[in-house]
Amino acid sequence: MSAASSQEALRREVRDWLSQNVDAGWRAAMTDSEQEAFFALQKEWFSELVKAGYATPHWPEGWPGGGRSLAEQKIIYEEVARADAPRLILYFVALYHAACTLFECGSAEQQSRYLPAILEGEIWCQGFSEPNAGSDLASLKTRAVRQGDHYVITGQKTWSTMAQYADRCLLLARTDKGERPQAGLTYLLLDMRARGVTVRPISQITGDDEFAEIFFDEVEVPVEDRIGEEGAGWAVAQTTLASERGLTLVELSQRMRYALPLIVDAMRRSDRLDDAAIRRDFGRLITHVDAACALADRYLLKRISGDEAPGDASIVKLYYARTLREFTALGKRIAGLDGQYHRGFMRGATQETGNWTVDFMNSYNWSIAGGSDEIQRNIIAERMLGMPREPRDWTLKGQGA
Amino acid sequence: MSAASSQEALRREVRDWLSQNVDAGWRAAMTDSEQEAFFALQKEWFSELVKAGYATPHWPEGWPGGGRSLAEQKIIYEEVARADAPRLILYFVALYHAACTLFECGSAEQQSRYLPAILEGEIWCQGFSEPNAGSDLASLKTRAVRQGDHYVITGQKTWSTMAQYADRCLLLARTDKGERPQAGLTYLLLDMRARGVTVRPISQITGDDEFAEIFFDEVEVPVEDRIGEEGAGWAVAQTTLASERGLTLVELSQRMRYALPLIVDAMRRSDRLDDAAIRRDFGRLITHVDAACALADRYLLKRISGDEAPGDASIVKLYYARTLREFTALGKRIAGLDGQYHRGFMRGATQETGNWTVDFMNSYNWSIAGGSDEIQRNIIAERMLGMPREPRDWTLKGQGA
Amino acid sequence: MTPELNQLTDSARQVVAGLGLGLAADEQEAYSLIAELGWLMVSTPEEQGGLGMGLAGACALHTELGRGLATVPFLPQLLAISAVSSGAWPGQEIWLESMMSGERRVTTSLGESSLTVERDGDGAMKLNGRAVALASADCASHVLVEAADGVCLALLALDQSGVRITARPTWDVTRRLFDLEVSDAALDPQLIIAQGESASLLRQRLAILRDFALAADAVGGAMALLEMTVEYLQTRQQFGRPLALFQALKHRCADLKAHTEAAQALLQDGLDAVTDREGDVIATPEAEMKALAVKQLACSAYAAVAEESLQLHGGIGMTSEHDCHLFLKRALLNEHLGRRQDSYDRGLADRFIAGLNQA
Amino acid sequence: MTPELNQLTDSARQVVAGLGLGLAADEQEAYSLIAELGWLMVSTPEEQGGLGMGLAGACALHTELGRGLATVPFLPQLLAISAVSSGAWPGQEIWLESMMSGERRVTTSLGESSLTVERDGDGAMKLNGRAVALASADCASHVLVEAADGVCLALLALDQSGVRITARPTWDVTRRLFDLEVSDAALDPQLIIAQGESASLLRQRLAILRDFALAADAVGGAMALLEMTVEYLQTRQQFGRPLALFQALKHRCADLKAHTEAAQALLQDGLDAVTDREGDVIATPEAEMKALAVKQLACSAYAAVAEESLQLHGGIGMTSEHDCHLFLKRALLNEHLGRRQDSYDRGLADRFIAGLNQA
Repeated sequence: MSAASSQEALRREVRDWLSQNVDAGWRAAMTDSEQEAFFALQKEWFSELVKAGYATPHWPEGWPGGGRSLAEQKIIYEEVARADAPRLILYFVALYHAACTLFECGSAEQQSRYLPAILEGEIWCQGFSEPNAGSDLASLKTRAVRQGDHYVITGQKTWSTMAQYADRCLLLARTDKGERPQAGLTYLLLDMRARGVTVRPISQITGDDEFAEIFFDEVEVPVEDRIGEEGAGWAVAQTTLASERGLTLVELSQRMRYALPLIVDAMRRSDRLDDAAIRRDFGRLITHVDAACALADRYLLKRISGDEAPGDASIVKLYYARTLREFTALGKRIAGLDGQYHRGFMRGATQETGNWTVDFMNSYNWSIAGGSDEIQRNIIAERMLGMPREPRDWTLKGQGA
Repeated sequence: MSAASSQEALRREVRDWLSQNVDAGWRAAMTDSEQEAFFALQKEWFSELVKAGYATPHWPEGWPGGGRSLAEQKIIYEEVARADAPRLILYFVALYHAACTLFECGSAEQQSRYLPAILEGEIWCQGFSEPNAGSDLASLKTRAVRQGDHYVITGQKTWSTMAQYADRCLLLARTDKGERPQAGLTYLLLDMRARGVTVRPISQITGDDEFAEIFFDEVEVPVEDRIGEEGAGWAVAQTTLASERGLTLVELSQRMRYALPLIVDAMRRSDRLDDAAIRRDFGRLITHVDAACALADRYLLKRISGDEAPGDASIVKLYYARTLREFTALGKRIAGLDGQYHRGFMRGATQETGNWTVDFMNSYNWSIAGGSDEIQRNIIAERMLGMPREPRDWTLKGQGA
Repeated sequence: MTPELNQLTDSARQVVAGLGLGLAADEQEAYSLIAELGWLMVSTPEEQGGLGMGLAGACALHTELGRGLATVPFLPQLLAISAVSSGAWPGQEIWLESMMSGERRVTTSLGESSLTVERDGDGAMKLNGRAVALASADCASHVLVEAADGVCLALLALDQSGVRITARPTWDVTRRLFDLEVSDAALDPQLIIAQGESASLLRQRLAILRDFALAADAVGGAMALLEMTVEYLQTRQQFGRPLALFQALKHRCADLKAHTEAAQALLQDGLDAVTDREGDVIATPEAEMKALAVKQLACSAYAAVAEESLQLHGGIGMTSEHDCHLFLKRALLNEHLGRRQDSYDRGLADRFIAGLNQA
Repeated sequence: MTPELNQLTDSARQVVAGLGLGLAADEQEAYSLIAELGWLMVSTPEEQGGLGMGLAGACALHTELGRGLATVPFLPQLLAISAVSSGAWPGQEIWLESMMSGERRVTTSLGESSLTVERDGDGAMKLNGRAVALASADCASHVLVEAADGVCLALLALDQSGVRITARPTWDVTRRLFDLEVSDAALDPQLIIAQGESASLLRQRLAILRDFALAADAVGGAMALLEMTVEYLQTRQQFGRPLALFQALKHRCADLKAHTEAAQALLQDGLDAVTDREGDVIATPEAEMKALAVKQLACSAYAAVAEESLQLHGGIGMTSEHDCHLFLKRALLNEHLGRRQDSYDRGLADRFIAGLNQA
């Protein structure tokens, strides 16, 4: 069977499976839902995907569900988007960040200790960001001090997705105040139930609490839970961050495309289906969504063929973030006063739910987190266009480095 | 008579006079016209305004037509805009830049030598800008070397409005390479017919040649034609640049308001009078034009009351430039393919002529010349918002200063 | 601005900041306070016992209330007072006095209403339909109703049969809005303020007052938020420098400043254009156009500042711990109060083109 | 891209740059050159004697022609060849061969036409009306006419009685456009390419080809101009530093880069969506929508790059001495070729909504 026809077969297989297994009522069930219901849905959908072998297509050959090519992974994500299946946000860090870091940088023993538990539903969170560090990872301050066969951790992390539910944490901590700030970071796997760990959910402006702060007060981590060498944490963290390889934005831009009818619904509901001005803006949005999909696809194809260039990923993210803003802003505008009334958010949903004010505010997550739009613009200007970088040592008199 | 009622009387008087003296056919006559016709119209309209006493309302008491308050000047400009009279672009530098510099910094002898000639129609140009100086006046390179009772000028100026027709030039030249770059500049009045002066019109992208380059090859200027002390040119130049005191943008934003029906004409001509999308954009433009007028008015009122703050002028210019761009871009969009066909430009006209592609391109003059939009944004951020200035000594290794 | 207006602005700013009219304030106490301060009298002519500061006074106060994210439902009462004080109707004097003192509270729709009036067989007037965006209606005894067909303006008791209010919580927690549903409620002939032509003129004047007040709120909010954001950028360090030193951010702040200043200038300029010598709102087509422009520009400036501020604050702005989102949510709601958002632009163009055709 | 396409792109870039197809080039010589190079055969299927590189080949060439501001009127002839090669009509073989060799030149409208066909008493077909934006019509012997009512597509001799062309110089001096006026011109039955349903499908396919080709021209122009602008900013010093070091300018260039890359990605992605296995354009509603999106995005990206580049070049960009304005004028014209500018956005929305209603 040729690659093309085996891919077509996979697409049909996944599509069939999804059509039988996605509960179309999940959006209604997740609206204004309790945490428990959200938890239950995530767990159930996760275990179904694992059973079907669609949760870990990116894992290596030999692991359950693994060994799929990037092209096949793309097909699975496209079909998941097309079927409007729930997003597995509770397990994302475990399935991608934790697993890929273990595959690429973990020892065989670490892999066999942690990966099977992930398949059984262990929840992970990421401990990279810190207050006041913003997009500047090299300035992290949480400390890990070696004492015998343990590191002792003290400090604070923030913006950790779902940390309040997590069993384990991917932690980046400073073991050394070396000359280059990146050089002194070490990468550890931390048990969230260890003594000295406190989690405080961050209250978001939408009323959601998808993120949390984590406080570490002399938390002990065994040395065998270190990934890579002491001081090599920066490089390991790059592996973590690169782990989803562009698939997320393929999925999300496809989801955005399938969500376009939400705008038409809003037009109908506000009696403006024939408003020429709205139609023109909607047409422009369709084009931008189409282009966001094309950029995400092209990026993944480049990764598949090994042609990725510096800045490519920044273009995809910047364009997606901008288009998502335009999408949600248009919905908000059409909805008018009705869109301003408070409605409960939909847990674990996609970026477009038709709860327009929430969707609009949430769109800022994409232009702020994971390297803000401003950082992406710097990268594009400097690495793609070759414009000069501002010297790092430019500071105002009497201020900082 | 109260100030208010005497101002009302002035307004009526000017309005009556304009209604009898503005030839409504001037726009048609100036379209695709020869230089000579343009020259003739400018001369004739200038002498009529001088005769009526409306050309020099900003001159001091005692000079013909002078002694008007800023509030009265504003009325005259508003009425000129309302009557859609031709703009006196050939005489602008003489009436404002030259005259005000002479009034504020010239000697009594210089005043009596040059001012009466201005009223008789002598044409002046400005010699400030240089190639590669951009918005950075302090980096001027044209040199003036003192030899006995003369300065000898060598160098090049550019972007000099109407220099090819000018009798005299307001010249800023470097007499000293002092430590602070501003310190070594000297201000001279130069006879454009002197030996060694060459003028080359700059061919603009609209086909117009409103600007010219001036080359000086050992041109002699008598020392008595120096304004202020040697090395004091920077301060004198500030006087020149401040001479129109915000009146130009009061006039131009009013003219923009009176030009709004041009957009409606374009809608009608392209059969889109009822296009809801165009109407919405037109409504937004009306608002912005209205705001540009309000900003220009407020700025002049602040000058009248002495309340001008740093950055106020930048806001007016930035907003006007942006609104003019929006105006001309909308016209261009509505005109469609018809707007893309070549049509001859209208000489000495306002910024809005309905020749949309030309109007659109010309709008860039306002965002580039006289301190670009970028410079205005720096000024607003630093002087109004108090954000820090980038240190002047920030350069890349091996480059500059 | 006149010295009186400057003084009003200064004292309002102190009150809003110092005595805490913001989120923390108790709405009832705040209401009593502004009543004591005489703010409810600000626009009423002196000969009717008011301060006679007209629309300009109302806008000065709304600017400061917007700046401080005040929760006090000032505008609905002010609109009702303006209605009650106009023309001559039976209950005018008593109602005006008790409303200006804050004793009687009347709410008013800040959105579009679809109320209609019919006369039944006995000649009694019956009201039917819906109105939206009545602020703090649960604290009012009456609502000012405008029949959409222009037949009349009247006060309607909220406890009357056939009248129902429903709370409609918004994302903007600084306002408490209600829907009004009316089914066959009888209008009290004693409480009819205007009918026919004079009702229609009064409606126009109230719409102008509403649009200017919302614009003033927006200008105040935009100014306060931009200051807050610039201050944040000055403080916050990244890559070893204050964010305020990054030129891309400086230029965006400069654009926001220009937008905000334009809105403020247009608002100030508009005050003259829509008022008579006494500072009272006039109902002309030009005044209506000015109000459309002022509201549109101010609310778009506020939204632009709020949206950019969210981005410029980064992660911290996405948390409820920071005030950024309170401004954002108020800015978004302001865009949707009054007429439908797009109809401001559209209405201006329509009126401009109609004006040309008449000329 | 396939290796063949890459090779085509590389060689085209060399030809355009090296042999000077730009403004300086003589249009006739350039035309002979591209004919010699076989570019006129690029999209024609191999079994008809062409290169069989389909729409992708045409877009690769147009990208390079756009990049080099080429003056050669390639697109009108390519559209006519595409028309001539489709279906089966009497003169097909002879016309196709002589047009692909460049011997016979046929122009085509790049704008909207209002031509109508009527049969007179003898059954002869008479053409009337207007068409616009015929490039270099003075060098062609025939024009491809499409009746707006969908009745037929045909070749019309330009020297025939009742046919008149008028030069319409545009600001974009890299194109020479003409209007066509036709009054009671008889259609030669031997030169009718398609009628009825097949004419209507062919029109759709030609519109898709036209939109993609204009988009490719725009993408090429935008890329070249952005490179030129960045280079200018690298060179030009102000306040002692290269302009390219100012963050506000860097960020604007980054946004333009994103816009341009998006247009290029959508164009590439669209090629698959609008072609069959042989690379030929198909006439489906989805293909038409894709063409609308591709044209709209690419032309808006080009215009955005051109407008910002003018600003970023400062005064020098305002003079005819610099090439900046040539890109700008071509970008502006591209926006207005094809359908009416706004109707791209509008058309997409209309089709999307109609599609939903059918589903």
